[in-house]
Amino acid sequence: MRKLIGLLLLGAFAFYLVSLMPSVFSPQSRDHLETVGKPIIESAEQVSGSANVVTAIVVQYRGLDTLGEVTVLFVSALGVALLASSLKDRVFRSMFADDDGGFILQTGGRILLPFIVLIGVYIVAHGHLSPGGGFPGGVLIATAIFILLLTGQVSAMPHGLLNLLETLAGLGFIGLGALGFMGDNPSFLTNVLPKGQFMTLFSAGFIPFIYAMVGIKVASELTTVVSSLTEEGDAGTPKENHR
Amino acid sequence: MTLWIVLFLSILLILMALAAVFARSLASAVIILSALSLFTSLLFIMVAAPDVAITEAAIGSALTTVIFVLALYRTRTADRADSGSPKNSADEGALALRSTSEADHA
Amino acid sequence: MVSPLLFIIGPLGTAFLMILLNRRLVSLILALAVTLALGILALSWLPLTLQAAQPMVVASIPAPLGIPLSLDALGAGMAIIVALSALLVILYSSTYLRNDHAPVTYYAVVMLLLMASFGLVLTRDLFNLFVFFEILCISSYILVAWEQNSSALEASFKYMVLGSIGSTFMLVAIALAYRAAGSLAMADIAKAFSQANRGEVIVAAVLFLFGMGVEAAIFPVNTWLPDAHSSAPSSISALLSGFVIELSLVVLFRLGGTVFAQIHLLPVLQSIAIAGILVGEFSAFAQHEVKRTLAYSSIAQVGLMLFALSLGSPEGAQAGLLQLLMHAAAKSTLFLVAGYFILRTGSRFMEDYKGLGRRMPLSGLFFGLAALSLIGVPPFFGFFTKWGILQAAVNLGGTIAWIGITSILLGTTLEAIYLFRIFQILYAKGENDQVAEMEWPAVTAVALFVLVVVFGYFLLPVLTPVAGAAANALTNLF
Amino acid sequence: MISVPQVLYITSFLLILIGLYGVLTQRNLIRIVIALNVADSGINLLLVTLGYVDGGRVPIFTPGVQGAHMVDPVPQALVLTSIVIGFGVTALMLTLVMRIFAQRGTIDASRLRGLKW
Repeated sequence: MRKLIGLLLLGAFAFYLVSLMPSVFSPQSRDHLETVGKPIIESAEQVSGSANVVTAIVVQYRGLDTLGEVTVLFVSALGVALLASSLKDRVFRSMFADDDGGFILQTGGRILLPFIVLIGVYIVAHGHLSPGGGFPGGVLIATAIFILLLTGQVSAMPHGLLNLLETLAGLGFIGLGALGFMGDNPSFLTNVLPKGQFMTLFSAGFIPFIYAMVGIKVASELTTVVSSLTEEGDAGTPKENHR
Repeated sequence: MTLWIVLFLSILLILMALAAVFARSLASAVIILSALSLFTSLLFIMVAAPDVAITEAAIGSALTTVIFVLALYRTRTADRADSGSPKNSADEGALALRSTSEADHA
Repeated sequence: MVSPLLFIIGPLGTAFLMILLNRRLVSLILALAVTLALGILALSWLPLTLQAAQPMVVASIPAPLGIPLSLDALGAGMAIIVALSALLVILYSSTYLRNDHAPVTYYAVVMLLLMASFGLVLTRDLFNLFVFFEILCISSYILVAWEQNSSALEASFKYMVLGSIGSTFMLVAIALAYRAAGSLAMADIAKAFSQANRGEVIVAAVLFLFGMGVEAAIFPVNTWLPDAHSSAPSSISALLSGFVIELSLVVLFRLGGTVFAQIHLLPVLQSIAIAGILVGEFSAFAQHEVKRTLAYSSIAQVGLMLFALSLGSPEGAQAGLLQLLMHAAAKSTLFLVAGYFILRTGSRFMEDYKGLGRRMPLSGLFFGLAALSLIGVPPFFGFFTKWGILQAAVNLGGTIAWIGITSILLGTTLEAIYLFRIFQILYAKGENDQVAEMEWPAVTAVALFVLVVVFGYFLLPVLTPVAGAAANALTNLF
Repeated sequence: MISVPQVLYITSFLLILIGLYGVLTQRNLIRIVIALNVADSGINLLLVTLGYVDGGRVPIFTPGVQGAHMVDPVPQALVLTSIVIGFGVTALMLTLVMRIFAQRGTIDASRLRGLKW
């Protein structure tokens, strides 16, 4: 019976969208955009000073979306840490009961670790020049740390430190945004820092700093998420007092 | 030229989506899902969206797969713990596979 | 005047501080202080917004390029309801959740729920609305799964699946809107949709209706609500039933009135509302657990508000918003008191509360007053709001309006019966051993809610102009 | 001749359909989460192709590139947010699945009382 409802629902959904296909989704003509993207591209250099227009949009034009996105990650990290804190089965202890991933895996991981972190930091720092930015860079740094976790070299993460990094980075993001209130027309997230020379590393005002905050936050949050899912007992909550 | 690449990738994507949702074993479904997200980021490159491609590759295929594997491992090991009988690692794999397939048909 | 962006930065910064300091008492004090401050901020902005809406700009970039925000009478009014009821519920949960294992996380997630609620009401950008809506949903998922027993976990998972399907549909609707308007600002999309061909607007409207409808507990997509509200901690059920679902309903309705104005959704919404009232009341009638009864009654009340809003007339919308305020106070009282009934007797079933009204006199009284107002018994606030809705429906006339009136009256009688049944149990002869009354924070919180419910009539002269200004804010996007 | 955006629109709709069908009919909880991820990929593809201009260039200013032929950057910024939100929801759902399994010993929706629909 459920399969029937599923089919029925999706049939209607598909019929409607297919009937819209020709009129709505005709390919845009080649050389000009009618959307809001066109004025943004033209004003990107002057308003944000960032060569990567997508980064300019993510951090400045639609900065509130990114604030919301960082909050989404923050909430789901809190939720996962909370729910995972009572998963008592010693997952990783049993996984590595007899062998801890072997010598090759461990040394290979240790060699790879600095390079991946380097790439991650590079992507975060060059968010306003080349593709990538706080989110993929942060994820890369977190993946580098997972190598230690997944090869069993580290069993528990320093949750106090991760917790500190995560919240300080969040407060840093809000602080940088609040700088905007100091500018001539005060509003949140205005890019008041000097925009520097276009297309060079030290350009685009506060965008690199905000992306650095986002990178730190994403890296520490994802490490908390994965480590609270792999460590045993109430790993998600620092011991000294109740989270 | 790009049309042919996009056409090929799209057909591949749809087949993978079908495979991911209707795969026989759960483990292969998760692997196909991470491959699907990798090919989606390839498609993003073809559509001149490198930012999105990096993020999709980093979050979609690398990170989501880690969490899926953890979920798979936990639901499988807990299954064995319920059965309560101590197993040495030799036939652990066999039982694990069987219990996964059981979980599908139940 | 302090910038209304504080509605968004305030709770977020507090949540970060709480997790940083990681102390239970500090988090509680921070939570109370911030909700009170935001309530006062909303009150300070209210008189200004009554004359004209206060548009704001993020990152000093004008609307189509940047994200437009605007605080109007509806926004300020909802912000006051959200801030004050959150303040009282946090005060209540300070002792209700005494032996909880992660109190700091609890207060932090409630703060983020508040941030999302304020954001939903402020934003005038479709994708920004989606992001805040997603934060609201995820915080609700976590808070519903808070008790971590198997029924809470399953209820939360079911809620997440429905919510995710809803979000997927909303994103498709946003894609259609961006395609039609080339911009994400609601004003541009409204303009573009008014000229676009009807098929496109209908599909976008139905997708959005489904997406937001899950959270607004509209009839076909609210199967998650009874499980979620009955397995969540009572303070959370009070928040969810108090303002979270109403907020999504109001925001959804504002979109219906402005962005999707071209297609006449009103008759569709009215029939959905009537279905919601009937389904809610009949299923509440058949329940044995106190919180499931209250959850189904919330479905019916949301149906009632949707019916009032979808009458289309200004006095209908005004009566609906006043009903929203009354329901926030009355339903929160019922859930908060039910929380202590469960805490004291250890059972969720109404049969086990024999004589509890006599043994916990204050809670019994509060429960009674709130229930009477919910039914709409004359001296209480509920009577005037329900009467206003019936009045607006009569003035409108038409078959659907009359079907609505009969279903409201039928629903009210059913509501009276099942709430009276609870009274009978509460004041039945039987056990007389003394049961500890609610702790003082809970008593003050519930008492303040009951004040609104009992003396609502005297607040009417103040509330009607605000509700009137909020009602016309529903149909145009300042 | 069929153009790149139309191929991608069809693919994204099919992905969304497959994903939603999987969510509605699969019984294993992890498969429901997998199907949701498939639908998310479909949605992200749909949003990105909205901004595609045939033969458009990557929206990044490098020496010698003017803004004229650039692809529309706004949908790309939206998809960045949507991917992260999708991950947040998936992580939370999978943790719930682990907890449900730890307590009920089964991840088959039809056997879980609360999840019948």
